[in-house]
Amino acid sequence: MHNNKYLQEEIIRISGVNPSKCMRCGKCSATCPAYDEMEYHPHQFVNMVECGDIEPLLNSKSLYKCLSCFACIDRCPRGVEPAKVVEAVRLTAIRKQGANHMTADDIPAIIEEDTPQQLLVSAFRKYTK
Amino acid sequence: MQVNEYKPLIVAFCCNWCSYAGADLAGNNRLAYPADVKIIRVPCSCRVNPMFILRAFQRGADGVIICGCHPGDCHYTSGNYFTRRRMAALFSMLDFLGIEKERTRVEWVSAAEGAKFAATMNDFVATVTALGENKRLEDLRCKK
Amino acid sequence: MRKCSLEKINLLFKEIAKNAELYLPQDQTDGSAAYKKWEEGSVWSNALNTVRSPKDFFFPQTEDLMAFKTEGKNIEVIDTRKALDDFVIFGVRACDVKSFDILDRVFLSEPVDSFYALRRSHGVIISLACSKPSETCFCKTFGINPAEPTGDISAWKTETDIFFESNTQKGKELLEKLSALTEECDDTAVVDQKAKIDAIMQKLPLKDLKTDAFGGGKTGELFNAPEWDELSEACLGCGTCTFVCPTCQCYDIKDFNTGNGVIRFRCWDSCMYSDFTKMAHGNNRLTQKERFRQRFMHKLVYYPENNDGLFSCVGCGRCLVKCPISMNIVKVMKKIGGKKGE
Amino acid sequence: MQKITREQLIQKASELLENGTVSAVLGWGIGEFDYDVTPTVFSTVEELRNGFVFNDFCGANFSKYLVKKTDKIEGKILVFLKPCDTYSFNQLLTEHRFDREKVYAVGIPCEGMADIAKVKAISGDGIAAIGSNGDKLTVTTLYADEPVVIAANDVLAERCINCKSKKHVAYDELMGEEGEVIESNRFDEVARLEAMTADERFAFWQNELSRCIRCNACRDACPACTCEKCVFDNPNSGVENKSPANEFEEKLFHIIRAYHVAGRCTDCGECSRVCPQNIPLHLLNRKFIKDMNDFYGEYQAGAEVGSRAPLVDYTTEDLEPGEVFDRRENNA
Amino acid sequence: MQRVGVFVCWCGSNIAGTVDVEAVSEALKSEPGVVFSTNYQYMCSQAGQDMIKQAVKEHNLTGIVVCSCSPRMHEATFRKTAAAAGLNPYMVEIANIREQCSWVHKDMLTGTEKAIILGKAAIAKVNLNAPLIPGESPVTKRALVIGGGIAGIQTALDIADAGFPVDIVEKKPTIGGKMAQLDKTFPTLDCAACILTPKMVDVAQNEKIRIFSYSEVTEVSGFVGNFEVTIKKNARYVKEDICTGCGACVEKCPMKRIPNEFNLGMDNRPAIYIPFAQAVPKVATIDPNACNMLKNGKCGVCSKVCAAGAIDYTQKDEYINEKYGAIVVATGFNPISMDKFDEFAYNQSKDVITSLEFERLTNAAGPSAGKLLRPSDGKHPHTIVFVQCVGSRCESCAEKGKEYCSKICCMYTAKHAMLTRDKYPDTEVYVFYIDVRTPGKNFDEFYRRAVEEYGVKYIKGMVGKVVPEGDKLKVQASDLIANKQLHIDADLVVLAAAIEPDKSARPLATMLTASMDTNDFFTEAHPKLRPVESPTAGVFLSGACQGPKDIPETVSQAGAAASKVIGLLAKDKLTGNPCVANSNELMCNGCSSCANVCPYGAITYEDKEFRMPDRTTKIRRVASVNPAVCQGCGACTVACPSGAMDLKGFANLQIMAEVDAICK
Repeated sequence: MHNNKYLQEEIIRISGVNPSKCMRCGKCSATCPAYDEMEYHPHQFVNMVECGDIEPLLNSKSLYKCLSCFACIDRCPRGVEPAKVVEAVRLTAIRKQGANHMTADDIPAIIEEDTPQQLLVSAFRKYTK
Repeated sequence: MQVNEYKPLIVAFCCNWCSYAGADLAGNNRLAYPADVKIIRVPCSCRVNPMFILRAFQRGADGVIICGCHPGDCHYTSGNYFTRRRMAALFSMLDFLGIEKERTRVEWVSAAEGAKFAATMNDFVATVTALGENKRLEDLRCKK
Repeated sequence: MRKCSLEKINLLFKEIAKNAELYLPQDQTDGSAAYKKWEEGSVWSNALNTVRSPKDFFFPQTEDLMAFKTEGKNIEVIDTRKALDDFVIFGVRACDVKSFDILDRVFLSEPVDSFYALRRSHGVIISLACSKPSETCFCKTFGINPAEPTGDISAWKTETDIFFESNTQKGKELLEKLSALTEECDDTAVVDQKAKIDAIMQKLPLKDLKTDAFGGGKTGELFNAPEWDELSEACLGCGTCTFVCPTCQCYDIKDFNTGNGVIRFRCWDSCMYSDFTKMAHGNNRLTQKERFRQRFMHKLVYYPENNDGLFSCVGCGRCLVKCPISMNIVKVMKKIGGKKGE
Repeated sequence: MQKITREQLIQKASELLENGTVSAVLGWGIGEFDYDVTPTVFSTVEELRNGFVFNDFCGANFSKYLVKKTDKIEGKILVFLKPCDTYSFNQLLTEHRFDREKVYAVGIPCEGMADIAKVKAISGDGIAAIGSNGDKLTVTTLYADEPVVIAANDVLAERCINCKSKKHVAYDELMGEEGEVIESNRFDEVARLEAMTADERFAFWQNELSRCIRCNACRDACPACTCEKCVFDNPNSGVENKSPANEFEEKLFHIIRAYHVAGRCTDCGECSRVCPQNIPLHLLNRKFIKDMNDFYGEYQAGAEVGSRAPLVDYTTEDLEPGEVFDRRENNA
Repeated sequence: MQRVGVFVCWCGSNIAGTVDVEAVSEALKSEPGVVFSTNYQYMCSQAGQDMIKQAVKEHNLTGIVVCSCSPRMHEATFRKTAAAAGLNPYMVEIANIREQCSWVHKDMLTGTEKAIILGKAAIAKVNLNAPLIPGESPVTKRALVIGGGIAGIQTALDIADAGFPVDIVEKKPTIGGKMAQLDKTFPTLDCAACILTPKMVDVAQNEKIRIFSYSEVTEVSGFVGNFEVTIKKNARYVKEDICTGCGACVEKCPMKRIPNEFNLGMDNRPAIYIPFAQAVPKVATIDPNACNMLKNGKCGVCSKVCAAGAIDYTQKDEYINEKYGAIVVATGFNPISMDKFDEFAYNQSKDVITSLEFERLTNAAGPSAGKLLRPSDGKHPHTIVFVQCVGSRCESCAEKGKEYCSKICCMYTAKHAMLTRDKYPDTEVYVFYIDVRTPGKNFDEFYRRAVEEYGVKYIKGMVGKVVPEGDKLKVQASDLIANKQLHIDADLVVLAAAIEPDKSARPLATMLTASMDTNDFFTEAHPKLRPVESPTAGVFLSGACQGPKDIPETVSQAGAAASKVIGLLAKDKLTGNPCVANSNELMCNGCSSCANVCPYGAITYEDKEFRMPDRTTKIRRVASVNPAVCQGCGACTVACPSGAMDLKGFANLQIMAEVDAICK
């Protein structure tokens, strides 16, 4: 297994999450609505970050499948906050590629009549630096 | 260049049943806190006479902390309730005289709260260190 | 005689302060006056007198005598005496100047109190005549003339000027140093003021208070006077009279344990206190009546007996003003002295 | 300015002496001047006629004298109590300091007592006579040609300006009309100090306490300080001392003094009245009273016999010592 | 001046690792009063103690300072040593240089420096020590057991067996506690009632045991050997001594729709009820909140049908005062509330139940007479999901659950799963677990049998949510090993709810002045060496009030607590703590401040004649302390304005001397 210490520390720092608090109950994944879409599931994110196995996560589409619904954060009995880990990995990926995945210009194309503004804010959070 | 780092002198009065045991538990668990803290064992926090606190400041203490059982848990039923009132009155008076209120503190630490004891002491030492030497309630005769 | 315009008084103070520490009565925040060190900007008080007497300068309330430093089981003796600078006390009233004579007889007679002697030798006293004595003043009873204050230099203050006359070598030297700010003058204004003061003295309510009933040799007659019961009835046993008194000279010697050693110091004591002169066997005077009597017998009988008839009261009136229950030496003299005191 | 007169009091006292109700009278004795009144025990009508005085300078609180006098005197002692004195009277009873049976207490109204220092500040020194006429004082001095007329209200003692009650809480007999508990502003000065920064407060007290000469008058006059042996006189107490040797000793004495009477102090103001150095000692006591009122609910020491002072009481919901400050900051 | 000996302990490397013991004993040699100073590897060992005894003899020591571990650990040891050497045991002071020095400071220099200061403080104190002689107090030979569950029952039986009278106070109408509600017990699967009810009968028949059922403790005063307790007997409106428990009233009571607590509200009971058939005492109780007669004065049916004439609508709460020498707390546990666990739909569906409810459902005396039927529709469930650790090990959600492991859930869930598969083989049983914890005799074997013999599907993972849909419960869970998210249509979901101490424990702890941890479990005097004693002398702990426990553990702790009680009650006299307050009568003002703050009423006043300093005599009111009642808290010493009140062993001057030494 590849252990990327630098990225591991970076993610832990960005997320503020201590993955060693995880007791492997899997409730995050049990509650995740995007589970089936994801190659790596919330508990795996936590576990892989804990192991420093970051590269597969960075390259996985799972990053962008997370809805940021925070159900896992709500349900986690240990206060580990997996969604923040996912978010941190996402940020790492974006920063690494040095490009925004979404620009303001893209918005008119995406926008629909009833799109809530929060979605856009959330999207920007997810797909831009 | 030699940096003379300021080390405060902290006197901690701990009740025998909860806080002193809490301090022991901190030791059992090897939870470090600065050696500046020196503990005096008293049967109950209510044994702490305001004169002891003033005495400590006179003799060069920079901070005094009184630790007792949580309200309701006093081994002697009500001792810490009296402590709570006495110290509230005393601390308020010291503050009234312009003496830094951060130098005195009451904390409730149970026998099970070794971690809280260590954390409290770390925090109190940091607070007092930031304040610096006790100048407002010192007795120059007692300085070396 | 030399004079200085009051307009230049601060320059005069500055000049004095060049060579010595200068202390003069200054107003405090509570409205009373106290001797304080002169600094640029200090204002000389108009008050008749200070609450604390100037005896502090020679016999301070607390004074370290020596110290012991302990380390383990070793004890080192340390001399705590510090070098002393010359100092000048300005504006001392006639009564208070006289109090120094009384203290001198105690502290400068054999064995000489070296702490007191050292301070005394460094101090220069500039006295000041009282132009407006208070109703509580009775210095005259003890032969003190507020118009003729003694000291190293005597001073009189008028509306416009202040007049100086030196009485001692020390005073003369100091006055010479001030020659640039003072000018030689005649004593017309001073004579005029003395006459005015004399006239006021005739009007003071306590002008007729006499000491005839007191003095050496009166112990047998006065000690068991029944009036002591009544007089001491209300005494609270506080030390106010003693501590504001310019002539009270009793002190206690105490040890203060600093944790690293011991400081041996003396501090004023009061014969009114229940533990005054407490010894191994207990106290000499067990009741407040005995303690109360001691204070006045000492001032009016024992002291004159041992000091050529000199009373150890100067009639400054401080105790009359400050006693919490308004019991004082005047009431005692009148009551115990009976008709003779009138 | 007092509504009750010397003559009325002498008459009452004489009556009680003569009918045997009391065997002695604790009252005010005449002084050298018109203002230097001394607490005196009178045992005959003649003594009363010659030496009893009642005027605007009869401030002394007699309650404390009862501790000693009730022991010495056979039979009952008559004591005249102003409203504020009655609180001290009750507090001493609460603490079992004298036998109530040995006292005949006569409540007398008080219109507030004058402070001679304030009089002198207006009239000048050299007082020859002070007369009282309605709400005016007429002061004759050695230096003014004409007597100076002063409004009595302008020279009221501090404690009388901030009088907390004109109501007597204890007496066997009441002379004159009963008054009411007053909504006073006595805590304003404490609040003003509280609003200062700690540095300002420190400077304030440093200045005030620096004048202390440790004469113990504040303690010895205090009706709450009736200990058989005061800790400051007891070499085994660890705080014994005779002099304000330095700033620490000054503070130590006054903190402990105020702390020892906290919850027991009735705010009679004797400490400040007797202080030769005019240190506002009552502010320390009032600080404790104000705090305890704020923290634990209104409590007036001496309002009733047998009440339990806040510091020997508690509730399980009391505020924490650390919250004392948050609370003030929130109130500010 | 004392002649003090200083003994510095290395505690192997525990102290010597961070404190230069040689330097400490050397530095303390020159302290005032010290005539001998040494150090040794293990001061508490026989050799160490002999060294102390030897030194006392050789150097005529009058005081001893031991720089070692906490006085809470070995103060008693060294006091005994001193006594053996002929010294008063209270001439010993301990400087705590292990727990409060060497173990918390890493640096040798600071550790040594602090150890020296702590040693100096102890020397300063011992210099002012005076020999103390403890007083004695009698022992009331009766024990009180609070709580009538299996813990209380076993404790009471054991104490009574030793010949001492015992009272049990139980707040429910019957003893039996939680165990009475259980069906079978792991790992042997014997029926709970079969082993519990005989014990309940034993209690009822034991002459030494009194049962105060439907009662609670309202006031406790006194101290070890001499507790005074007020017990409130709630009015049950039935004369206990007359009622025969025939049940006629229960049958005839018209108010029949009151949720039955015993069955956790899954069925109903009448307003007058007997919780279950084997209740002890088997006496009916009227629920005053439900009874029409008590509420509105209309009805009176039970009174009419009662042949014994036991019904008494006018009965009042009764207060009983009794003295006890020892008190055993056996207040037990409860499952936590599931209200805040929305994700499991406990409040949305009747078919989501707790394990305790499951026990009732499978119990022959339960609401469904032992048939496993869904509470919602009474149908047989074919798919059952068990969820473990609901609210246990829950750190982030203190308001919802508990941080600790509830310990019993793994085993009872295995039991439930196994029994279900045994009785209803057509049922699919899933158990979602985080870890399966089976440390116990035959425990893991039991769990493996559930998996291997009974085909229970254990899935490592947690249930994320349960959504009721039609008559099904949609369970979404993760299978961490298969790395799959599972969707199960379940008929019944059983939650292994965390357990917590009974709510009555907290106020009781306050009354008893016994300490509790942050979770409201009673604290034991020592976690390892004194597990059944509370730090408050004379108060003992039995069962789950001290921490989660299964039945065998509870019973063994109950027996242990009983043996401690027996040991106490067997004594005729107790030696008290000599560190009590004493009043200097010459200084006492008689002001009553001290009595106002004394929690034990140990201070009384008397009028005494004194010779006053002014040669007169005076009768003065002065305080006097009853040393047998005083517990030595010191509250009075601070309340006393004149400083007349002081505390032996912790005197004003001693504490100030410590302050001085520390602040040097």
